[in-house]
Amino acid sequence: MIKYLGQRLIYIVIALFLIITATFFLMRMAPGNPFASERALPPAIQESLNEKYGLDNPWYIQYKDYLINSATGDFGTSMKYKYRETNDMIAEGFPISMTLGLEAMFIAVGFGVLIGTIAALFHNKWPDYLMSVLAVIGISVPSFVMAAVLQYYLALQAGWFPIAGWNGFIYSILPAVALASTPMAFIAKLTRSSMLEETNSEYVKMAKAKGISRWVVVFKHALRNALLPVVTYLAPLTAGIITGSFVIEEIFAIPGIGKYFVTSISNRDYTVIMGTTVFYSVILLLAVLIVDILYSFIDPRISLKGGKSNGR
Amino acid sequence: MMNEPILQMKNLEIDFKTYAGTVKAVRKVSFDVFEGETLAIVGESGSGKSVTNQAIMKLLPQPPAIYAGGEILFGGSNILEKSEKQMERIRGNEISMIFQDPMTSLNPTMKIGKQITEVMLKHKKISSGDAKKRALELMDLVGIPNPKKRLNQYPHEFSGGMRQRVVIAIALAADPRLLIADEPTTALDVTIQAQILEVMKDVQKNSRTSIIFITHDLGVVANVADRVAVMYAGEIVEIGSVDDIFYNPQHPYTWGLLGSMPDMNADKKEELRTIPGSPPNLVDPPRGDAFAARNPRAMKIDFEKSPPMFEAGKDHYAKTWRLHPAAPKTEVPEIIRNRYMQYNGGDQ
Amino acid sequence: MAEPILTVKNLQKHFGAKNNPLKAVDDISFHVMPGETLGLVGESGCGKSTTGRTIINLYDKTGGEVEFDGRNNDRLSRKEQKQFHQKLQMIFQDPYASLNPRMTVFEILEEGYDIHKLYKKKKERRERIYGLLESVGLNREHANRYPHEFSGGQRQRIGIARALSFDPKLIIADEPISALDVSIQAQVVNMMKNIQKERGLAYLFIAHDLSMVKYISDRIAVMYKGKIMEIGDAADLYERPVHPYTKSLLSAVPQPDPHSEKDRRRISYDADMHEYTEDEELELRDFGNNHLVYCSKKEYDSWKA
Amino acid sequence: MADKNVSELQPSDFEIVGNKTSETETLARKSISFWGEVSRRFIKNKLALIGFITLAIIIIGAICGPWISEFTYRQQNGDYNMAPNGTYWFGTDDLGRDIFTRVWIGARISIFIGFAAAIIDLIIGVAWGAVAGLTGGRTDEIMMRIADILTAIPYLLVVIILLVVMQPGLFPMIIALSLTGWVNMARITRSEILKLKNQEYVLAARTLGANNLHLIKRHLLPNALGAILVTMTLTIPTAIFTEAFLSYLGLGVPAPLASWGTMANDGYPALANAPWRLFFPGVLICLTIFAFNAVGDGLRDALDPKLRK
Repeated sequence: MIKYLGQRLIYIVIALFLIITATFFLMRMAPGNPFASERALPPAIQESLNEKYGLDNPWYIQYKDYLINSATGDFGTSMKYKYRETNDMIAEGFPISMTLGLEAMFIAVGFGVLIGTIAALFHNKWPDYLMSVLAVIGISVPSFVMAAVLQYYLALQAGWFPIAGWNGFIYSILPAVALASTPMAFIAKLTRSSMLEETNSEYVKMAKAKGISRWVVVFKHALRNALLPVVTYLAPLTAGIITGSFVIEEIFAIPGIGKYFVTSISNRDYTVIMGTTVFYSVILLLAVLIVDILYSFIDPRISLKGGKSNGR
Repeated sequence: MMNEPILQMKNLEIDFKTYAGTVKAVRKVSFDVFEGETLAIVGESGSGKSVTNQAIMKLLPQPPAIYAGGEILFGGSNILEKSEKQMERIRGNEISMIFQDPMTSLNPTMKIGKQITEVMLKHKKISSGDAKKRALELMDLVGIPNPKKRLNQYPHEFSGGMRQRVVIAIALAADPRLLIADEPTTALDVTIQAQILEVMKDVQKNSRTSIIFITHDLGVVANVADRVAVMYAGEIVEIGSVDDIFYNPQHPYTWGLLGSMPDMNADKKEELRTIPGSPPNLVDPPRGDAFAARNPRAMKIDFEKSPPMFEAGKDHYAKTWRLHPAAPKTEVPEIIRNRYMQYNGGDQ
Repeated sequence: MAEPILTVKNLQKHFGAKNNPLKAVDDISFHVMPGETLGLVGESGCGKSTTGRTIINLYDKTGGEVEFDGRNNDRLSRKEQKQFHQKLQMIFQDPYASLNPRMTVFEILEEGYDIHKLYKKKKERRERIYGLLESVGLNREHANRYPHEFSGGQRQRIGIARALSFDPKLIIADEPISALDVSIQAQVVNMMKNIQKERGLAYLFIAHDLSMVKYISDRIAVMYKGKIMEIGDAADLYERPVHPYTKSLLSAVPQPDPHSEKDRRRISYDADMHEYTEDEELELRDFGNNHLVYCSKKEYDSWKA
Repeated sequence: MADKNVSELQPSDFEIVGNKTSETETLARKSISFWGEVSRRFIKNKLALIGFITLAIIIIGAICGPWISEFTYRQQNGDYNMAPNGTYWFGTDDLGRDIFTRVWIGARISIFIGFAAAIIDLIIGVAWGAVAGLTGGRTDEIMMRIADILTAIPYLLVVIILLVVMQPGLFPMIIALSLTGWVNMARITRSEILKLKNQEYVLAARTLGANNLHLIKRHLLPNALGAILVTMTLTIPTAIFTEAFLSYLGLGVPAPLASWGTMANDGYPALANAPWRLFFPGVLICLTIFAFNAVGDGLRDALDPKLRK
């Protein structure tokens, strides 16, 4: 177990290091000066700002400070809102983004697996075609177009849901659905093809030959093995949901990290950009680790001593 | 032993809807299975031997399979008319099945013990404690060392031979009256195959279970079978006791099969008898005798009308015009006859 | 006595980590005479296929030497390399995977000539390929068809035709018939024997079906866990097996004869029964008319008596 | 010959005529080339066909759309936020520009970006995967570890940072999209090459003396082409989607150039009163992604040997 985890942790550290370095040097290459956005500041203020952000020492010193700060989780103060600490912003926005994200993931995985299983069980009958059409729509309509459609019809015209804002569960439904539509469709397709493969496998034929009823065969035998590829997809799913949240939080004016991240981009607020980027990366890399561990519990063939199963 | 048959198949017909047309995979197949006997069904790929027997368990997915005719009488009623619910009570309980590839017949993510007890808990009113005890007995019976430890292991921790023993244990869990073994030893090495054949014969001795043993290997047939049915192009072309089939075969295809299998004890290096050509396309099966096109001694009638089953001896039938009284007398090919005289002094 | 077409000395092929490698082929030596068929039998995992593939350089050998047609295949000049590829050929087990699905039979058979840039003229090449097809019982009309249009037996014959493109001296047949039905097997085996009679080529016939191997082989080697346990004349080895493993293997083969099957008793083999001690010298020892058995000096004396 | 019953058979019926083996040697199926078989099965797949037709329409639109409209995509002709009508088939935007023309110009840009990113993924990915798959051993190990680490990096974040830094434009967008996109193609190519490398017909060619180049040309690439093609058809919609997504974040191609993403982004604020400004680019994005996915899935099923009857 330890050897396998160790290997994964090394990957995460390397990846993180690469991201931090990449973001640092990209920022260095950024055109102009982060403070030059509105009007030319008098040299004295310019001087003190550079001083405060340490922009005047040689680049490798800045890089060293930056590395230490990121490692200790101190992402410095926002360049745009002088008094705001990046960490505070993240602390404020994260719970909101997390609820939205988890809700979307729950919808994507829950309904995705449900739709996929039903489509597989009624192969080539009307539920299968209906589910396939749903899946095609889900994959073809990007989250921000779905968001606009939902907002226009369900919120604006029908008035069932608030158009935007965030206070209470009702506000989270439309954004979560918009965020989950594409991943849900993908999971449905994945579950369907994986279920079809399992239900036609030899061991399911054997289970039927044992007189096990159809539904027990599906849920106790086939489904568990069919979910293995879905579990592997959870990591890229997390990434998709997080990046999707940038636009959805923007459209539904939800004060999550996504929104801060988007505004920091348009304001070229580098410290916030770097802070949120590293923060996101940590979340994603942890998600990958959790999925790996989860997978090894579900599939006994993967023994954690280096991933190879030692059949006799 | 020849008392009331526990299973009677009458003129079973099965078609398959494929994009190239309807394949007539099983064409009016009839045979009986008696209690405690082993009936071997031998035939090459595409002969319909596996499809015929999966029909007994109604395991063929519809579509593409169509039960086009005939009936399968078991326990006094016709299996083809039974509902899925009724079949679930029969499968694994009164009739059970073993498949060819041990590597894929077990659920990779479920413990072995559970896969054995599952059958008992479904069919027998038995507590899980007793089921586990029974599972340990069964594992011992089929020769799996230290069953207690292995009960909680997963299929990937077993070798091919051991897995097939687990599959046999599962098939016997609810002590069925009929066991259908679909090429159970084809995927195994010869030494392991010998062990599995022994296990199956021992099991049959003390449990009176009848076995339908499907294979393409005539050596295995000679080892396990009491009676043998030879299948070709979706039909049974010859059926009889194992001695009838090996020492007094009457159908030209059976001669061909026996001739093309080299005999380890024969030292002469004469060329193997081969059957020229290849089996017919079953989308539009030939009108007459399916084997006629490949039979050097085919007769005119063979290409016009399909022969009925002729009696060639007590409980020994062959589907060939050769046995029609008006047909010219043709003897069993010389090399088959003297091969068996040579080392067991047959009465031919 | 004629020079062997193939000589294998202390061949080794290991897989996996250096510290505890899987010894697929563990120091085996044998030879094949021109025009002879040497059967190589053993159960799955005994290393017979690996042996075949290492000899023909599909796998790089870990140790030992292979001499084909008098030349050591490690030190081959470019020209000798070409000869090696032309005169030593291989046929494979799976009729469905040994032919490229995207090529017509004509393209499959002409590939050898493309590689070695032979028979450039169209007409000459077409004649050559039709000849190959006829030598395996197929006709010209099959030339522009695709592999998926043929039966298993026919595909195996196309594989053999490809191996015959350069009139090879030795063909390594890696389980060529185990994927076929019995009657089709007989067709392919008969054809292989006829080709051998006409062209005087040798076979290294690798298989696990002991009855068929006995029928086609002049001499047979029995392998177990990467080592040759026993090697000798086919009839001699089957009638008077010496090594306990060979006895166990032969006793397990079911014969198409119910009477002999009734009283055939299986002999089981357990490798520890030898109780070899560290210092015992294990090697292939001669039991008369070069019937060699892998055993210790002690066993040799006791079995010889 | 009427169907005689058993009793009235005459001896003449039993005269031996011998077998007719030549008949059995005929090949059941008519000769059809590999790609012939694939296209036949592709056309039978309704969804894939619909996808193919939609794609054709969109590409034709992208090519001739701007010609048949009398407006240019930049021309501001004073009619602001007009609903779709006789002259402006798709209506106008807040600067009075004709949406119909802009949408088809946008089509060119979006599809071009999609293809460009997919082709770059193809070149780097196939090369990286083929080298890793073919050489095996240490090099394969290292190359794949690098690929693993790259996949661990959140793909979109890197793209966003890159666009923030570089001046937004067509070229930086393509670079950004294909930066980590090739890893997926590399992984698929490698697994295909590994699978094919041990196929017996490749071993047979090696025993005939074929060198690596010959193997790649005659065996590995043609047979791996199917999987590569399918992956490519599925990379394009992802690239189009990502481009539209990035444009939505304001990182799209700069005005007056317009891709569907930038048009959708501009159209969004006016959703309440001028929904058509978002509707047309939005629908076209969806149709294009649908079309490529349908064609990609159709190709995969058509190429799948298992499904071959």
